[in-house]
Amino acid sequence: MAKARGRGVAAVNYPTGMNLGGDPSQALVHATTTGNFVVSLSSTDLGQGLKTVMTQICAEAIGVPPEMVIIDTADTDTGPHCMGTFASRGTHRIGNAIIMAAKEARKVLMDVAADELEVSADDLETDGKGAIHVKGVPSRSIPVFEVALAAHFKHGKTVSGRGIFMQTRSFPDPETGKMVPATTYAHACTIAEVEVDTETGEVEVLSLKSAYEVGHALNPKMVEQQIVGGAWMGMSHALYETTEPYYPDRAHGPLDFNEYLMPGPGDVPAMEGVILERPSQDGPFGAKGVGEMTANSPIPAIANAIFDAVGIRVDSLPITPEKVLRGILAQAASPQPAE
Amino acid sequence: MAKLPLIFTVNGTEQAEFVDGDALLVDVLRDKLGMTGTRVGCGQGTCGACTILIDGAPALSCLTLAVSANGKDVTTVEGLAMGGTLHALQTAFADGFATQCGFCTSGMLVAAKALLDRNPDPDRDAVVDAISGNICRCTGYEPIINAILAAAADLRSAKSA
Amino acid sequence: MEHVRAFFAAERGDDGKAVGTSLARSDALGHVTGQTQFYADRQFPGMLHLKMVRSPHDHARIRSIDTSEAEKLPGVVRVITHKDVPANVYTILRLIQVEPNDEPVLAEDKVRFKGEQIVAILAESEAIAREAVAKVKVDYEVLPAVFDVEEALEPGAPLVNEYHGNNYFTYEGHHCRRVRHGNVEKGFAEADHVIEERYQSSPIEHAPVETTGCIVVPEANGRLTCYSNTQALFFTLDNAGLILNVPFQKLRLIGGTVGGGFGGKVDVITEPVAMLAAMLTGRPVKYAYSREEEMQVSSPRAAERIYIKDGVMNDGRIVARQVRLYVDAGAYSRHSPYGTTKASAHMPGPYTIPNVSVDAHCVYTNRTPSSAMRGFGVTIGDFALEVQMDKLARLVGMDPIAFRIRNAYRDGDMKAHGELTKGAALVETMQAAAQLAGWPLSAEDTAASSMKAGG
Amino acid sequence: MALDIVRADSVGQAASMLAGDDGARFLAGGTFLVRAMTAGDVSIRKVVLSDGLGLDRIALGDTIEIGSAVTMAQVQAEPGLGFLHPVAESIGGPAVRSMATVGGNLFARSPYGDFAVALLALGASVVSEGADSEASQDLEAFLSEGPKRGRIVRAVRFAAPAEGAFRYRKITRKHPHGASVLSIAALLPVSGGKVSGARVAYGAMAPRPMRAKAVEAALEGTPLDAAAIAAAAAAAAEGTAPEDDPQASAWYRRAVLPVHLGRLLSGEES
Repeated sequence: MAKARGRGVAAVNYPTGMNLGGDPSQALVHATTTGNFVVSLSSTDLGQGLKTVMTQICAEAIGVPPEMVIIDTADTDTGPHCMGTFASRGTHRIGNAIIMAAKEARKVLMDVAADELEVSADDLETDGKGAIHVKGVPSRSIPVFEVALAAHFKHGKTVSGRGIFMQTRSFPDPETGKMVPATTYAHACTIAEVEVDTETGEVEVLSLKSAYEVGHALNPKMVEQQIVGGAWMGMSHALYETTEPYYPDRAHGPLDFNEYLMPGPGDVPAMEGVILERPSQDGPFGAKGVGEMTANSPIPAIANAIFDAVGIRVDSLPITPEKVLRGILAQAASPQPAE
Repeated sequence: MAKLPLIFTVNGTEQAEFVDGDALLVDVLRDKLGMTGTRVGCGQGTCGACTILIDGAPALSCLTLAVSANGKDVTTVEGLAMGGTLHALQTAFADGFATQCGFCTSGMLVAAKALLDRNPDPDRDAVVDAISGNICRCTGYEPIINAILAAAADLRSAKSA
Repeated sequence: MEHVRAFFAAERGDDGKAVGTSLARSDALGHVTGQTQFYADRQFPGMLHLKMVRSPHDHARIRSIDTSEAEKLPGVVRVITHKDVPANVYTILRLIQVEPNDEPVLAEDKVRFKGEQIVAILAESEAIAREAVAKVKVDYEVLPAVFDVEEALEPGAPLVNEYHGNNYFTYEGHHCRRVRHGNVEKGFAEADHVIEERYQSSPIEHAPVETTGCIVVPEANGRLTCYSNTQALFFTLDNAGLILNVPFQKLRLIGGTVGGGFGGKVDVITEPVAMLAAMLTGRPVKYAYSREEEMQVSSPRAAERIYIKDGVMNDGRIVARQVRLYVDAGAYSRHSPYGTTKASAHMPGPYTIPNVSVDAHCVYTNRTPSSAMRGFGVTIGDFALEVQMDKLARLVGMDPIAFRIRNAYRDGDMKAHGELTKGAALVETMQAAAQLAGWPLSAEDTAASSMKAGG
Repeated sequence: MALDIVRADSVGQAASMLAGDDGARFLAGGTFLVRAMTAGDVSIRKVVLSDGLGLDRIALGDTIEIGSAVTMAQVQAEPGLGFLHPVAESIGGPAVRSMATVGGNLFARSPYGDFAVALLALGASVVSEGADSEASQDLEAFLSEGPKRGRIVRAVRFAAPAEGAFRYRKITRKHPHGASVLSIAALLPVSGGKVSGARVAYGAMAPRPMRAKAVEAALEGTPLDAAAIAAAAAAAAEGTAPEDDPQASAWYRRAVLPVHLGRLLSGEES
């Protein structure tokens, strides 16, 4: 059996947000008298874990544990406006809106706590565990729960805040294309190793080794989820997927998961990755949007690895065994010097 | 057309319903019994989201006529946790970040349970085969494979303890 | 997955309590117990099922529609055609002034792709609705169709979409989105090598395991509650209000828990029809794509054709890059005009090139309209760019990573779209990946940084 | 509208229920029939259930008989059918395998029907029963003539192959299981160092499973050496009529068939 191995590299960046369409999202935060913080949104979790990371962002910004944050999202009657979950904007846009709202709520919280403890609010800090205490004097402390109760029943104050993140819309110049398409960029580099069956054109992806620069991994395991799932999707795009296998001919469009080809659990390559963080100046705690990018670098890396293995360029997706085999046969018929 | 009787056991509890001849088992579970944990992803038998156990064997509830389940013992994802304690698979999926959107999760768990009930010490290939009829679009499968292997190890050590 | 903390340490705080930790997913226990509630897990008594009569043709004039046999079928509650839709012609991105309206909710006198929705059937069960669909008679005059983006732009090509008057989206008077930076012709003239290559993709389906759909419930107070798996609640609400010509106050969208999106659920297809159906019948209505519909009727990622012409020096500097890019929008705009602009902005990739010209065309053909997908406007461009980079590196005899580091953008570099680079980290991701994979780099490339010019 | 569900007391009775009713179907595993219903095949009005008719039995011996309602999972669980385990496993994931039946597989079109490919190589005959008669038909004839209304497949029957004489491989895009790019099954009994009674069958190389008679001829009476394998590979595509589909084009199937046949014959690991 004739097998040839090759290695290929690709490096990409990815824009966060849709500045070209205007990009606002809002968040409202309020404390209940149970001392929990409700974050009202109209944002959607597609499975990437938006609800979890928004919990973390709110908890961090107010200074309470995540268990004290309740995400109430995706009801247009109660949640303020969100453009939607796309364009790798969720963490960045909605996260920023939550931080703004949380800061406003935190200010009221600290003011009430200051009244209760009879100190200046400037002298207080949150412990991240559900209490507020005088800086350097942990014993002079009050639970957030009691502050929330006092705010409502004693001080007549709402511990609440309003937040919005709006990126001014960029209109491209019609002549030059001058524009500001995104706020920040994430980065990725993938090195793919493949084995090509030179008699059948079948490609096995042996490994995907990647580095991802994500600004700040707010939840590292969820970033890893995006990375592993995205790399699989990239491999799938590279070698398998199409709704029109004979494009531009419309014939034989797949109708089910047997016909719509994607790698199965037996095709998963060895995946290794490392995370780099260069904080985004405008991101929530430095975060960038990475969910979409993770699928991109594996595709050309695999294409380049195939060339490295057998000297065949397949410049159309998906790179099917047929395309590889046709390339190998054409090369054998009229040997060309390598590029 | 008269409705047909369906008497079967679901997660250890006997159920009796009258169903139409063309009623699918998945629709009876979801619409009549309110067990919506069994998902419908394709209605074609190609995604595995509706996987349940019938008499211990994995089956596609979207391709099973409800009347065919008469007298059978059905297990759904709701039947995995026993007396409020999560099954080791459920714990491993949650702890191992093996779920993203969660839509395939029920079918994956049930398919995995079918494997572990039969083979408590599966190798990676056996796990891969066990979920080979189940589509996941989010995770890239790797975390799911690892979670099943971890659950198998947990179950073995719990048994030997 | 390891964090490489050596890079950019000076810019980081690394001091979060709740962020930077792998908090358990708040939805994980719901997922593993089956308790997570997706839109379709809600039940409403008396719910009707909606099935669609779809075009079997890629391009055809509709001479007549006869729904009488379908209406006679017991269990069929209502048949809906375009005449029932208050403002039938729309386009999703009119909300951000991307116009004209170019897509009928239900086809009027023409169908422009195979699978286009024409008549909605509402019935007591899915089976009855399916049977009724088969009984609707549509008389078609089949028209010539066009499927290739460049053929579609040739004179005499069949006109796909009359609302545009030609087979492309018009960008402020131009037939494509343009980016102009420096002078590419001058760059090519100075280059040691000039090569032009062609790249092509075909449409790709999002394939979420949960298909697109919604349930609409008429409330006692006259409002409609729509349980949907849309990725963008207000996109849906606003467009539906305009299509139905009802005050926005009448509509409520509830969602937020979605069985995979990947961009496919940003479209607004099922909700307006289901809302109209609920209004007309006074009953809850479910409209969910079958898997077949999800595969062939829902918007895919657009096929793209990309020509890249590069001028490169023997020392590895790319001095000019000209990109001609064609996005196959299919029959209607949906999000493609936006994605095409995003594609143009992404060129020439994360590299600093003094002379760049981009023409990005949004082209209409007689296929399923394409729309947003993970990496919208970027993924296929990255494929073309990064394969091109590999070819260029080999052309000038350089290591592919060294070649990229030579050209990688650095902080302060001017991008083709007129923005100064900030926060660059391409060089560092390459260094980290090379280390991970045991790919040898020169001392110079190992020392390169995104934060200083010139490698 | 609603579907009529009926049970029969005997296969003969079931056959007579089907014979006179265009809207009636015999339900085996459901992987084709129930899917067709859900996809909108409104011609299906009545379903005759197959359970309780004794069609789910396996009889081992010099002649092997597998009931038509035997599932792939049952085949896998039967140690006496070890040579068919790779075939049964290749049909799909475990849930499909615990539903899909041997009988149902005989009716599958390209790119499905890999179990029938194996049976074709094994020289199986199809035992069917009508309202009042039982008949046995060569599988090859059954496949080419198509199913007959009013007859129910009871079982498939074939001579147990000699140890190691049966080989099978299925080429898929997706792993571990997917629809066939192509599948090959071969019965290669060796007698006195030479192949005697070779039978080779393909899946997805024609609309229905087919015999590769030119390959059989090339192998017959020769030792299974490099020359014979080369001759077989050269004759591999003869008589094939593959189709374009989402798995692969007809061109690709023809192009790689000799390679995969050669690997199967030379015993390479798949």
